[in-house]
Amino acid sequence: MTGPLTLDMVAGKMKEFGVSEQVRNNRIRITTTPEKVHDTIRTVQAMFGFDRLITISAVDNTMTLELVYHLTGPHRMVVSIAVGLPRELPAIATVSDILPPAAIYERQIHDLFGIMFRGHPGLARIVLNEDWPDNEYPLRKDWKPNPDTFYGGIKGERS
Amino acid sequence: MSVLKEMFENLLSRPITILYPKEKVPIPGAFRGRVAIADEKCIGCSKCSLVCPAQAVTMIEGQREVEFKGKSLARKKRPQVKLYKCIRCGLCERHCPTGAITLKHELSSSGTDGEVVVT
Amino acid sequence: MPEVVVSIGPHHPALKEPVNFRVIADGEKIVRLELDLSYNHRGVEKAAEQRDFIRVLPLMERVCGICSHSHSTAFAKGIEEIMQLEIPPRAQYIRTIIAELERMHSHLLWLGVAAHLIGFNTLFMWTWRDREAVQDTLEEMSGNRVHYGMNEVGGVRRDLTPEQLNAALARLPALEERVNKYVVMVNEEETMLIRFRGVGRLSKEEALRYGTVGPTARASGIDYDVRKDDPYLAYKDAPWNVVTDTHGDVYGRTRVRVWELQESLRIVRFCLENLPEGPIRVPAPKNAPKGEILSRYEAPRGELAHFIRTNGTDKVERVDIRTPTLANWTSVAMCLVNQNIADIPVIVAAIDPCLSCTSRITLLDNHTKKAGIISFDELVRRYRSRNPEDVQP
Amino acid sequence: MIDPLYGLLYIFIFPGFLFLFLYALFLAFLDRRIAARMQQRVGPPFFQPFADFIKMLGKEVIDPAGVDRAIFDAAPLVALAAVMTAFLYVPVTGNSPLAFQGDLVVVLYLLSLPTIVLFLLGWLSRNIFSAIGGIRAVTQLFIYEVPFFLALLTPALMAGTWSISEIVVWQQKNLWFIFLQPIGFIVALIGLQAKLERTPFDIPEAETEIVAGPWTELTGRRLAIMDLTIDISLVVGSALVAALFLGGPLIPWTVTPSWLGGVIGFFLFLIKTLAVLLVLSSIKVATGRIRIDQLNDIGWKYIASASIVQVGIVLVMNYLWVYA
Repeated sequence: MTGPLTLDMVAGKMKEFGVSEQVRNNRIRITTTPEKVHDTIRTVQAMFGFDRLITISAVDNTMTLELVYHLTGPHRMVVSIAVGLPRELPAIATVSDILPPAAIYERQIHDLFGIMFRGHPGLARIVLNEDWPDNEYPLRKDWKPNPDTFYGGIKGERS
Repeated sequence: MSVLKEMFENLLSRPITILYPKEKVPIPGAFRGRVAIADEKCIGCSKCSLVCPAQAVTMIEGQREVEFKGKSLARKKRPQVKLYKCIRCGLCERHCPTGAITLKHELSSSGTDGEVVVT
Repeated sequence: MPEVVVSIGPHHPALKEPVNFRVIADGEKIVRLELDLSYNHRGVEKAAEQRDFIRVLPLMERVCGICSHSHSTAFAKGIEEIMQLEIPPRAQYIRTIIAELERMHSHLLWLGVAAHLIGFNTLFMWTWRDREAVQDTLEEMSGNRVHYGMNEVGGVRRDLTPEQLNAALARLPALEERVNKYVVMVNEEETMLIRFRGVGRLSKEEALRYGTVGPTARASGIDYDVRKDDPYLAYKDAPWNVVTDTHGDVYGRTRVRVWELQESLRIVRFCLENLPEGPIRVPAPKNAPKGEILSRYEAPRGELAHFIRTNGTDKVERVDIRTPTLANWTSVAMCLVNQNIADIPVIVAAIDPCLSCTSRITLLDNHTKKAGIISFDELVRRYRSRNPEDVQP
Repeated sequence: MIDPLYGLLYIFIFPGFLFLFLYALFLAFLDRRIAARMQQRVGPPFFQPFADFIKMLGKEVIDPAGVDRAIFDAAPLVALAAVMTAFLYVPVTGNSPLAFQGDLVVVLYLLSLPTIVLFLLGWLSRNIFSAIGGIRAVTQLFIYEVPFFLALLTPALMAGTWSISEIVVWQQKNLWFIFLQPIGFIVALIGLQAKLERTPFDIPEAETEIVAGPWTELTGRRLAIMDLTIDISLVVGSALVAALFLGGPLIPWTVTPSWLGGVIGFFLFLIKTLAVLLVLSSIKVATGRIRIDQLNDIGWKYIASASIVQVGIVLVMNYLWVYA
């Protein structure tokens, strides 16, 4: 276990990628842009040893779709890298090439939010059933079940 | 081979199973069982129906005069619980201002009729 | 012998969870494996957005049966942090007691299941018998055996009476004796060693790379434990150690779990004996201010992460649940290749999968019969060559 | 020449098929009960195996698509017939009236038939679990059969006869073979456990891996008969081990009248088979399943060489002592 990271150490190095702020005593949040996510993660990995991806969270805040990558490392700090994506045709480069576990989380987000991850090895269905209709993303705020659409299962058995 | 020793000890001792219809385990003091409503205490505030996560509590017509904190007030509604929708979380009991709705220690038997209600 | 496809699950007497493995086997060796998970997406996260903080906690408990307290504590902890509530120490201790009892019953259950999977039914019966003692304690405290309903935003719902404390303390010595026996058994019993040793091995580097959490990671020598890294509840005060092992195989994971049972017992005993006086909850405001938090919690199966975003109302804007099982699936898929068919259940069970939460992946491919685990780049390349139409530009 | 009426009685009533059927079910019950008690469970009531048998006889028989029905029906019956026949040559009350020179070999081969039938069933089932189970059953057969045969043939080597009854008589005059050939006895027990496909050798029917192996597609009376076959194999196997190593039903001195000798012999038979059963049940409870490759390793490295060593020792003993 190395010594704790301070905000100053991180903020100085990460200036070119976006704004860093201390959220809690051991949480650092970096807001960046979709183009720079890949490089940001590569940089924090190389520079500060953030080697483990906790999760990728996706939020629909009605204006944009937001992705938050949470990473941790041997110093037990958590860095959250946040990006906003447009609601229309959201797409971002995958990070599964540098963080293998991201593949699952990205597929899940693809399923539920419809965010396209460029270069992902296989964005197949993961959480939703195969007969779920295309272009319906249930966790978006504006999604409402359509009574005429068939959402899978056995026809006529939905209550 | 610590397993062998214990195996033969067990062979000579009684099985640990509780033979249900003959023996019964006591119901623990904290048990949350069948929901019960004391009609004379209910002031019809509908808090229980608001906090119910399973939406098992609905408010129905039930005009009555009730005593509350020394005052007499006329309530309009009373709760009705769908017994087999209830998940025994106890939130109604926790949020009831008068202690009118409680979870009893008795077991509520299972059934196939989803419409059984407790009022 | 030609390759055969063995389809295991989702409806299969051998599997208790809705998961499907398509195992392509050459005799008894796994050549290729396709995992297909989660037939039950329940939309818990969407449902959580519709409910206020009082009603969402029972929902969170029902994300998973075994780790129900984990989910509700992780959620309540996050909300309390956003509301900047300091919950009273007594409530913290009671939450810790329930959490550690839950870890114990989960690990005992796992030990039994692992023994059953290698056909060692005696240990299965014994661990489940002793698990009853833990469950009885939980039942005495909360009234329920699984969905405890102990948490609310701002504290706990039920206090522990002195009688309950004494009853729980009275149960501990017998439990400690049994757990010590299991430690000996796991380390010495030949029939378990022969099936667990060297099976599904993950080196420390691989475990880090594939993002493993919980006992799976700790068995590979990674001392990640949220209870130590990011202390919450009463884990700052209680005397306990992070358990790690260097074996990295199923044997290591078993050892980590039985040792964690001992640590849990120590924590429970400490909390029961030093339970502070005072209130058990503070009044919580109806609405939470705008904010976001990543609430981490060490569930029995590993690190559980709730990402919570609030928007100033009495409902969450978004809660994103990352279950430990989801984090561990990548490593399972990786360490299954080149193992025996007979070892599939053991390897999969070694991460203690809990599919009531999770996912569906089709990840793995190994056409060549070379030894070892293929790299991820190799995997990507193979996938592309097999399914050119699936590749995104 | 035996009296035909006595022969019929012997074959059909006692100690033939009827007794065998009841005793097999009783041993199955006892096996389950002992295992349950060792695990601190209650266990089944004594009529449970019988009730299971009756129940399964009445259940619907389902034919998997594309299965040759005739063979699928006949195979369990062949296995049952084989093990029931094998029992006739094992001494129960006294020496078997059907004994002949070489019946030991016949019994051993008849005992192997259920495994072959299981393989056939697995192969016929057109089910991947059954097929893998069948292949495992045969692989296992090749591993345990050699040491098992060697272990059971060493008493014959020492006694200088191929008849079970004469081996028993030889033990009556000399010493039980468990004392003369302890290694052979242990190997025989392990081989018997493997032959009956009980833990740790339940690899062909590993529940958590391949459902029930060859048994997966068996339903109704096929399953009942196959179950009965395994139960009867347990009786035949433990009786065989009792006869070859524990002195069988004979006692070293003669009793008059002769029917009393038969009764004593019968009780000795019961006690000895129950003792063998207790050992087998303990092995079942104390161990977990091993993998087929590990069985291959252990089987050929240790069990087979142990039995060969036993044969060598017997040859030396024969040379120095028995036929000296």
